[in-house]
Amino acid sequence: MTTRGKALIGFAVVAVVLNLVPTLVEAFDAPGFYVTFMFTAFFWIAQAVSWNILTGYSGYFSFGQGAWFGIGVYTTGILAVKHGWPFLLALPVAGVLAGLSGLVLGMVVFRLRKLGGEIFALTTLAIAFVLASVARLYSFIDGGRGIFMTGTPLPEFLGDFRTAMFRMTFVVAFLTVLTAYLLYESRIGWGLFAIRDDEPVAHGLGVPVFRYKMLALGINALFGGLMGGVWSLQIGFVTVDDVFNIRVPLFVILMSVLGGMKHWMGPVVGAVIIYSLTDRLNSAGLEDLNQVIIGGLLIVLVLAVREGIYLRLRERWKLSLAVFAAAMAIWTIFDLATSLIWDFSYASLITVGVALLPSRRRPGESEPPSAGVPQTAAASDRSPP
Amino acid sequence: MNEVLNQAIVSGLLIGGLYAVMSVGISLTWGVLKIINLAHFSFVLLGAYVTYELTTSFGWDPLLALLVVIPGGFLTGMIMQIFFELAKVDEFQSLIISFGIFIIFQSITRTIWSADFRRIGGDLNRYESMSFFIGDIAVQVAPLLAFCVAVAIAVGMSLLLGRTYFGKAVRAIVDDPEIARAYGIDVRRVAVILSGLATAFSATAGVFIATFQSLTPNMSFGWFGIVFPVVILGGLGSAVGALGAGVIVGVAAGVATTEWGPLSASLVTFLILIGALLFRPQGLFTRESST
Amino acid sequence: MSRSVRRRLQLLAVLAALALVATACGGDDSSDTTAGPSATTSTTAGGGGDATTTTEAMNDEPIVVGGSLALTGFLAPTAAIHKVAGDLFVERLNASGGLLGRPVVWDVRDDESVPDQAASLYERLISEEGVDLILGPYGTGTITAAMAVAEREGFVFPHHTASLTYAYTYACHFPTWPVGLKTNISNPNIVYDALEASGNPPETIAFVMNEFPGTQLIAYGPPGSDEGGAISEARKRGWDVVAEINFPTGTSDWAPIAAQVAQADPDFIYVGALGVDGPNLLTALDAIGYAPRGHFYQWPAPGPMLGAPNAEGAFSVATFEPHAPFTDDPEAAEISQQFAEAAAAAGLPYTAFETQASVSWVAWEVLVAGVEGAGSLDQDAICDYLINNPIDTLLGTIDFNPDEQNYYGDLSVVKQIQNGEWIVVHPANVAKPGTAPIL
Amino acid sequence: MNALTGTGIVKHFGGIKALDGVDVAIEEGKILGLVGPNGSGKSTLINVLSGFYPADQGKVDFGGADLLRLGPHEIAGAGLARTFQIPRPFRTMTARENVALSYMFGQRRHSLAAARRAAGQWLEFTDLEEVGDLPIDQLTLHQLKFLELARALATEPTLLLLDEVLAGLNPTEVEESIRMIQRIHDQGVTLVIVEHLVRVVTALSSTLLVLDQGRVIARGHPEVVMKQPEVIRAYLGSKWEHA
Repeated sequence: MTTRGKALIGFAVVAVVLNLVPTLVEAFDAPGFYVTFMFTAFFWIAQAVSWNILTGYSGYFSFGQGAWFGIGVYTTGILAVKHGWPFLLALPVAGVLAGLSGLVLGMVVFRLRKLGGEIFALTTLAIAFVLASVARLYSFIDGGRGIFMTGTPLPEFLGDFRTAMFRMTFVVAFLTVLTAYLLYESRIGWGLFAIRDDEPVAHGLGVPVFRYKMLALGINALFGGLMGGVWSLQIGFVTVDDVFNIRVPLFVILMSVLGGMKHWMGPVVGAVIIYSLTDRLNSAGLEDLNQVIIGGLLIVLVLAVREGIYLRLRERWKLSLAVFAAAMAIWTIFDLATSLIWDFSYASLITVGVALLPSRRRPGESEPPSAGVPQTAAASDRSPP
Repeated sequence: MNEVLNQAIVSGLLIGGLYAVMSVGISLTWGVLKIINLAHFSFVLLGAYVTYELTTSFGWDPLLALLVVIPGGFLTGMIMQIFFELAKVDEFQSLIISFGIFIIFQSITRTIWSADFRRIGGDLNRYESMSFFIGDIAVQVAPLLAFCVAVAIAVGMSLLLGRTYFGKAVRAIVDDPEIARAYGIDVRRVAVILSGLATAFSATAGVFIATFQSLTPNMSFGWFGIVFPVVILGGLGSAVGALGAGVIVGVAAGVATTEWGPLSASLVTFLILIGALLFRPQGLFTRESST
Repeated sequence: MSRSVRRRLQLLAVLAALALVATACGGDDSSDTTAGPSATTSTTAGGGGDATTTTEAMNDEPIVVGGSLALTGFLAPTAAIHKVAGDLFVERLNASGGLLGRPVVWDVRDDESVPDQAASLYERLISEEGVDLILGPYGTGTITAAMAVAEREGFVFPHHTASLTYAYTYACHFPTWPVGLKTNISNPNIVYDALEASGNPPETIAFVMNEFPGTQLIAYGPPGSDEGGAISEARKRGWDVVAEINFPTGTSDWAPIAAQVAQADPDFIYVGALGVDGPNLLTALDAIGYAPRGHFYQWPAPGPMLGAPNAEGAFSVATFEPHAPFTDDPEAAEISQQFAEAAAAAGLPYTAFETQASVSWVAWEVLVAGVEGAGSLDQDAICDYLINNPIDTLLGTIDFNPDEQNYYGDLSVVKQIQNGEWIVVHPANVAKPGTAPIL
Repeated sequence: MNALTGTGIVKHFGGIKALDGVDVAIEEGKILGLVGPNGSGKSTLINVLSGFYPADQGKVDFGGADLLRLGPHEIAGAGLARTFQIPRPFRTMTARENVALSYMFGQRRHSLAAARRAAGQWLEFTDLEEVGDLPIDQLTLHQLKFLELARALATEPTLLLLDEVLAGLNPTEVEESIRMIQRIHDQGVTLVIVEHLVRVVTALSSTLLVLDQGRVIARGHPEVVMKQPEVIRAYLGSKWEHA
């Protein structure tokens, strides 16, 4: 069986298992927050992974995630609340509109003769500010009044609010990660990697760079907007200041860089680690220390694991899995913490420790290229000859 | 209406000077050292809070705070750059690391001074709303002083970069740090000094902000929307550019506020920015480099 | 050791170990760069425990009140006041025997001023951490998000600072900012009455409004309705509206706005101000040599207002000021005194027990009254009790009216800066003795 | 029969005319040598033909299409490939992956799976089998130059432009590289070689094109051309050193 075939079975298994969670939580009368915790993680996964399809794959650094997210939030807000559309009808429009906006941006910037990476990054940053100003100015969008999303009716088959959020965020996150994986294992993905490494050379070797960059940007914006559309419900009361700020773009960057931008799984790992860490710090009620710890960890981890945590863990996947399982078992069996999320978070943190162990990689000792690029990406922190 | 517009243009011009001082540090380290140092936002903030503290606790004149803030900033900037050099960070890592530093400083500021608003008011602060009149137009002193500082920085940096060995070294590093190193330039030392200067500039901006604005740790997030347009419009690494861009942003926002209302100010600023990015990506005030 | 303290220590220990690993062997080429953060983590590990209100003196299992505040983020300046007020309330409550004979712990978390974070946080407090009661966060957005959770979970939701009265329909939400359902009509009229009472009401008025949902509601009424608000109410009184300026939240450059205001030169400036909008505008006005003849600020940060140029004579709305007649009640006087001390200890620059702190206080009083009235922690019983019984509070008796979405009329009063101090000047029955609105 | 016919190619850089009306014809199945002093426009011509620089004027007929109207990827699709003087491999990929990538795109589309299978044959052809799965930065300059060749060949070109393949190599490596070029030519690929080593170019090419200051100053049989006075003047007049 091909690698891709195995992976797709893996995806299916993960999908089925994850979707049991709301039912299990209900059956065992477990805290409903388990579901909320997971759908928030799905939110960040979709944002980070979709961002990474553009930035990690093609190398074009984007600050624009907040813009795509915001377009999604406001589209469902306007359509579902102000115009009374069924939410599930408004949702795809949110994604499509965000995607189209991405394409329009791409049409302009990717046509520029001299497009530096910085120029692209800063243009995407500016887009969010422009959108915020426009939303403030026009009352058919916001006009400073905000949009109340609480009480937006959802179709019954999705279950109660929590379950509905879980299902919707799951579908979007799943599609995002699946897309990221399929791209990673395809001509298009490889074309994007080539663009990231050396765009003119890639172009000369036959990679249709414009089309591919547009595709990456469009997919990024599409999923960012789609998840934004779902997320408007969790925000409850949508305002310009709460939507178009630097939180989303900043966090997706942190998550992806920390997890590793060169592999499709990197941002997934980064999102789970950063989200669960911030959530647990918050739960521990450390108040002001939260930010000091987050700031400190960012510095330490970026310096210590430059290629991203995922690739390090992958290099020593047996050890990592064993450590994770052992930690999880110890914490659960001895009931060291108050909930499964705590157990999970401790186990993840300890597993991250595995990634920090010094690398014993010797030259010429790398795995066969079973999944394409990763094992060489791990070597990229060495300077070129 | 004309009078209002004239006033808005003059005020915008002056506040543009302050924007330039706020931005020039980030522009220099980004353009020359390839470090996107978000911690500069903390240095502006710290400069402001230190000024607040010296004024309210010790009764100093707010501008005397410069005596503490400039050397303090210089030292901090040097230490920071030594850290970056030792850690060998690239551009994106610097973004994340400096964001980490930024939120740590936010926390520290909040712990020391609380999140509540602070303001140097009343008798302690004669600059708060001090101004003089040219005809009907009021010229505010605090922004005017900031403007003068911005001019001084622009002229000073031009001389420093254009006329001295240090300047040659900096330009060599901009072109190619490896080659600069090969020619015997002590890249690390130049970088450390430059980072010290940049940080001192940012902290100086804080002193002026403290003279006429209320302080709260979170205000630094609001500066992103001012500093980034200025840095980009001015061109990375250009002090003169930062001044010009600061003035453009200040005046454009003032004119937009007057003509179309305050809500349009940021729209106009960012449309100018996007236009500039598309048509003059190297910045409005730097010559197109031939290389 | 309580469970939450142990949780903190455990997390810090794991983090410290992680930092140690990173310091010891992380970083192929940067082993010497990580001392800072790890040092921070380890020094704080010892201090992590004293953040809770330890109540081991009482034997009973404490009642945990969960909630969040914007300890960081753009709402943090004002949320800091609510933190001090809440801490003080809980301290006094425990000192006087607690609730239902049990001690009370306030488990307050940081929502970072982010609504979706607040929603997820309340979900966690209720379902994972199993708090007994909840209290609303600070700020319209976070309150709205948290209220949705409270409604789904069936928790009684007292809250103090939500500004969009028209939008809250949950049967068990209890607003303690006493503004009334139609605050867009009632609130400006209370202010306008004060202006009339000065004997010198304005003929021209300018509106400078923050484009924040709450201030927009005051100015224009609910979106999509024709109720109107402060602006149309001013016109009804025959005042000439000479300027109407909306500015974005977080405006820092006030000079061009000031120039427009000065040119309009109104008798009265109605500023839909939040936080430091007021002092910033006053500074900019003074810089162009303009002193307003009369001016009002919706929700200003009181401290910075006092120090602003030409602030003398500025009006605002209030619920409580630490002077007679509010402090005629010895308990109120004592609370004001204790709050001022606690606020100073917390490093707040302005320590008066006034509007923000008092509405926070009332929210706690409502929660406690509900529990005591119900005699249990049963949410339905608490909700029923609060809806059906008048509640005695620091601000007087309030009676939640389910026909008005639990609002109970606008109890706002008008304060003014006189001789460098905030003083309630209107209506006459609560005005500081011997004072009146001056215009 | 010409593989490629270019007429009146003009390329400016600011005020400088890097190519000033160059006519070029490349005979199918032959090797065209491109020589000239430094700055004469050799590399610019390669860059224009391969689509790296847009030309200001001119027309280049390549299999019926006007190259100057095509983007670089379309040029690759038409069957023209090039190498770089300073190797520019994709640094996050192994040599094998570099080659697979070219094969996937190149002249014809291939799937990723097919490319993974096929990559080996060019590695083998260029003697890179052993280092095929190493990270790129463990390859020597010589190997990187061969990787340039392997990658260009994997696009399955009919015309291959080689930009200073030999620069920076030691004599043994130069010999090996020359043999490699001949082997490539033997497979029926039309070649354009830009080279400093006049001796090598003269030996390899069937036709020589001499550029000076953006103009063609001579063309024809190598032995004949190199004796023309303009050519000698161009070389001696500039301070260009014979290798």
